Amino acid sequence: MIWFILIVKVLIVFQIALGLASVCVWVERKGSALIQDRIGANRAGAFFYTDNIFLKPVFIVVRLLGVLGVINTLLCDAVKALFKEDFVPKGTSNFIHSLAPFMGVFPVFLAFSLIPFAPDFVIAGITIRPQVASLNAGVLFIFAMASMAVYGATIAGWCGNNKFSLLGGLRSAAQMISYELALGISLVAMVVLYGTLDLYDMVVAQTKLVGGFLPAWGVFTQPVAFIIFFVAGMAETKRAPFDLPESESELVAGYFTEYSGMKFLLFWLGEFAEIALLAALMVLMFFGGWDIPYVTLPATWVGALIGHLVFMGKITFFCVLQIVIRWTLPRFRYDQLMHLGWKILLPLSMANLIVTAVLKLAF
Amino acid sequence: MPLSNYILLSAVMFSIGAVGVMLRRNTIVVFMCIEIMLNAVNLSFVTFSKLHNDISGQVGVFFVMVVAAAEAAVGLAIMISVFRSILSVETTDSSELKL
Amino acid sequence: MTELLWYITAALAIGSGLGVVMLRMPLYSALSLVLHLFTMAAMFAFLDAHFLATTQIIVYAGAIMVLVIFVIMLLSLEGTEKRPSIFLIGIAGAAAFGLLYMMAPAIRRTFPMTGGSLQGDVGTIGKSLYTDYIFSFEIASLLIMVAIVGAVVLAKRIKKNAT
Amino acid sequence: MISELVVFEPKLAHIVLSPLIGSILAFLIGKKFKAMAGWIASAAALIAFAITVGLFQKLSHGSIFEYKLFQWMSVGDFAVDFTFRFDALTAVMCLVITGVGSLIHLYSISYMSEDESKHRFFSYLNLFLFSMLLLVLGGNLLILFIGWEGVGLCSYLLIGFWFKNLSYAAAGKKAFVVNRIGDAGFLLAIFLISQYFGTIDFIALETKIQGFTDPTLIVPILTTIAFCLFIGATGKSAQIPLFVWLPDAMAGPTPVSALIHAATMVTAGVYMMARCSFIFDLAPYAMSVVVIIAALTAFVAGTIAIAQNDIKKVLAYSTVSQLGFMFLAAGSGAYWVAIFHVITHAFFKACLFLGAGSVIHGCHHEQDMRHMGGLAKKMPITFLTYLVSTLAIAGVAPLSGYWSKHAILAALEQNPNPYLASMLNIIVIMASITAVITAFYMTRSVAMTFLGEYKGHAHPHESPLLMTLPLVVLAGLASVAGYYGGDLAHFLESVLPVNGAHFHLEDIKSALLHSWPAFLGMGVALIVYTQLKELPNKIFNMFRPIGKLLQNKYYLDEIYGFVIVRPLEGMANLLWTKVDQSVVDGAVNGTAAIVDMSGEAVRSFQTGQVRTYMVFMFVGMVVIFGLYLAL
Repeated sequence: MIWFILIVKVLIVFQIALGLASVCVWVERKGSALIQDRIGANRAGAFFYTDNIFLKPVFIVVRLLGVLGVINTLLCDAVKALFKEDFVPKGTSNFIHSLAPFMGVFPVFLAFSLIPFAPDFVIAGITIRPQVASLNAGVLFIFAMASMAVYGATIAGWCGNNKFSLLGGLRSAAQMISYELALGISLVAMVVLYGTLDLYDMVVAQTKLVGGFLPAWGVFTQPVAFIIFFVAGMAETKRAPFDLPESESELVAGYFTEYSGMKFLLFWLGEFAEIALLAALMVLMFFGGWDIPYVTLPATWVGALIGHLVFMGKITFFCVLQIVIRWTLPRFRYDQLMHLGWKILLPLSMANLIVTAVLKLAF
Repeated sequence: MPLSNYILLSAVMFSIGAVGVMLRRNTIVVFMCIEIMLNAVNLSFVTFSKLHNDISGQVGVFFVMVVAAAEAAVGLAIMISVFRSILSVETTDSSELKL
Repeated sequence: MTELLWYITAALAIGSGLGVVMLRMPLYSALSLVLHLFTMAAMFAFLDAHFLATTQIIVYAGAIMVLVIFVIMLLSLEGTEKRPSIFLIGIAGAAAFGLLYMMAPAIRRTFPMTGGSLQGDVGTIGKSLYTDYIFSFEIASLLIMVAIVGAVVLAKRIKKNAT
Repeated sequence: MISELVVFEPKLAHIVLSPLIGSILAFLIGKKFKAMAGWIASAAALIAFAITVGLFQKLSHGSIFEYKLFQWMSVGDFAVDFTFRFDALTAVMCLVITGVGSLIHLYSISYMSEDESKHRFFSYLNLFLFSMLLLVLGGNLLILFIGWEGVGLCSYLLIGFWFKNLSYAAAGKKAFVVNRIGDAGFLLAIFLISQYFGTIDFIALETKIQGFTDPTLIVPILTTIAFCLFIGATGKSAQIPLFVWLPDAMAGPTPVSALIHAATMVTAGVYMMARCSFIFDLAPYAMSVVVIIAALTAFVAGTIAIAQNDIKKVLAYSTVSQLGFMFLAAGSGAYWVAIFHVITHAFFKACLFLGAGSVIHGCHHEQDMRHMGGLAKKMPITFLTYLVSTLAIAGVAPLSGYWSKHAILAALEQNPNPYLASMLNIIVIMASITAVITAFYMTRSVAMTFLGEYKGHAHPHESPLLMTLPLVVLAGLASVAGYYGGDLAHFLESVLPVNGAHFHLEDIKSALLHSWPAFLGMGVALIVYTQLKELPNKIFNMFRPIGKLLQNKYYLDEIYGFVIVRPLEGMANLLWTKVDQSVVDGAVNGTAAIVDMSGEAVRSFQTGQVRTYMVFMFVGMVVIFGLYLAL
């Protein structure tokens, strides 16, 4: 029974990660088109026609999906990537070359196992906590996994066996290490505030009200930490405006210049999984997780389902927000990037931590 | 799992690290072998901490990690500056202070 | 089940440790070391030292090893190292073997037992760190500070013709 | 005299810390903002004074405040705590130190206003206060010794404050070296005490010594200890034979002379004797030596003072002479009288020195009295305060000096010491003559400085308010302090044996009658130095040898140079050329040669290869480990 529940949990978490990633892919393609005033992907399936009476209902759905570009982005691209030639540059071993995308994606998915995705509920007399693994190191583990994600990009850059790739790899290593500090310290402030490392307990702590009217969401109690976390997290995902490791105009495609096919797609997947992870963490720590202000969810599966939907809604919002930012802001210059990370975010996060600790002691 | 196994593993790791330090020429690899030795000691620390039911051993490991971090920062900086002057990080190449 | 996992982890630890020593390319050595550090983290987890296991990954694998790989890539080191002489291998091997030979019976004699119920979670370590070891902790922070300054001074290129 | 009431009082640490922090701040802040240094230091001194006053008022009769900071060291049974103790004696000393100290700090702000390195001066001054307070607050001999050395250091730093003048720097060095001789004696005493009694805490020591059923058994040891302690006291408090440094110490800025070399540091010896009274009381032989030395010092210094022309030198020898008086009282067992004189002396001598400083300031750094004169009109406040203090030190009846000096003579006459019985009369007469001489030379200085016509070339002017205010306060204290002698005796009863002279206030008529020595000395001096101006030179020419002798301070510096310094130099030379260059250097060079040879032999191990070193290290480790397991 325990094993069954665990497997179900793992499947649900996988659905969250992959599902969000694919939604993100679609939004990226279609949303960018919207932002840039183009039409975007709308060909595959758009002219699908059948006379078969049984397939008639499917026909409408397929055409709709085709026009919206869903088939293009999710099906055709995947199939195309699968059948593409896997190219390994001269002078590097196939093993390391394949290891890089794996190391980029693996820690992110592992981190999802710590994400609670709904409130506790009781079914058939068993209390279930919708979280795959409940470590007492909690957030620290996620942080550890985030720090592991550096390897993917770095090794990939080395495997390219050319200068652009190497520069991209070095840039990504430097950038991720730099922003990890601010990220970690803003996280510590949250840990200090909630007095726990466990994400579930953090969400529970946010279901209260401050002063009787304001929800005790992290974004209200720790606005500075939220901003730092958001910015540093964006930098960790290596996307615009922090996309220096892969900046097309300077480094061809940065660290994954020499990747194609499924390995390339894996990097992409990892990137979107990271976006989803960041969104999930932000929702859990700063936006009350599944909490709806002024409403108490029942501890049944219905309540859990509602909570889960609320949670997913919030996450989706932040995923879309990140994509909108990515298509709106121009890229940083390298010195600006380092300046922001070391001279603004890091001192700010330290000051925030000290203030938080003092206030925590005072009250 | 008997704790002696951990100590045995620690001893093996320590020996491997020491052999690496003795045999390798590349400073960075030597540095990594030292990290293996430190880790072996860390493992025995944690094991003794478990054995005596005393948290001090784990605190010791924490400090070893701090020292290792400091060592990495300074050590790698030294390697970079050595590389700049003699274009090599092999220990056999930097023996100019020999009489 | 746990026992089997333990033996697999131990084998991986020894294998990856040997890999660090024996692989010729520094980058491969470094990757092997990353794996080794992971197995060590797993060992800590087996010993209920969860906080240390996480810290091991964050500090060692997440920071130190990234730095090492960064430097390896920056200096673009290749596996051009010569093999050590048989004589040296002999001495080193004999010394290592001697050490193990002397230690093994001592280990067997001293620890045929299992440990207590100590849980190395954040609270326990934190309490010990901020009460009994507060002075060492502060000194450690000072050490890191000195190391940072030292690293900057060492690695900074001194501009020629600077006024 | 051991009190039962020991009260825990952490504020004691604040008294000491305030000047220490003040010292650091005065240096750090004063370096940038010169004007701030004086005010910071003065504030620190005033804070210490305020805390002391507060504690003084809380100190009920017979109780002791105590604060143990930490255990300093513990070797076997011997343990030293860092303890501050505040009893009646300490309270009185602390009040004098911080009170007079604060006034002198305020004075210095104005006096030193034009100096380049004010921050250094005020930092040292506060450091001195810190050391002095440590000295009097220390609960055992070792802490007292820290303070003892600390004040010595500050004295050295401040005497040589204008170190660019080489002779000033030499004066500082001389003070330091001469003090070292005394300190050696003091250290020996501490060693002896810890050796024989196993404790150096005052209360524990007193209990232990009084616990002996037959005190005669330990009298030889106590006599030795008392001698050693007194040698320490002769160094710090400038008694024969170690007084030669104090006149030279006048090289320092005048406020320093007032604070360190008149009011506080030089009385440390007296305080130490009073603090160790339980030792001295059981060593009558040592006490007799103390009295004889003190009488000689008082006389010799007084006679030298007659022939000095430097205003500060006169005051310096006067200080030495007055210190002799204090030791006369202490040596007679009348410790409270000695402390009484310490207090009155602190007031009037500080006032005199500050007055002298005011004069020097007014005359643009002219110190020679022959180039002064007639300053009474130009510097009325300085003149009046100087006059009051002169009357006080001379021993004119209602002023403080009379009462303390009178009490000393009374104590001396009743000295019960069997070793002194035969020469007590001579000593009393000597003391009385010294009193007359005191009045004489002090009046001489007044006459030469303030009366007659101005003979200098500068344009003297009255000093600013910040300098005259402390003068007025101190002069006021110097005139009334004598009336509190009875209260002081009563107050100190809990700590010190109040035997010897009991203080009684005489009616004014008999008091004036009893101050005839003062009137005698003053009268003669006034006549000689205002009316018969040719007389001094005539007398000088008539008794040329004696005059020369006095003017050259009995040739003591030369005698010391001939008897001590020259032989020492010769011996050092001999040791240097013969022993050091052949034997010691030979051994050192031989060692180096051996190391060199063995180094040549072992050099082949140094391959320059880190990994070979590593192999050596690891193999060695394995071998040692194996030996450890095998054995």
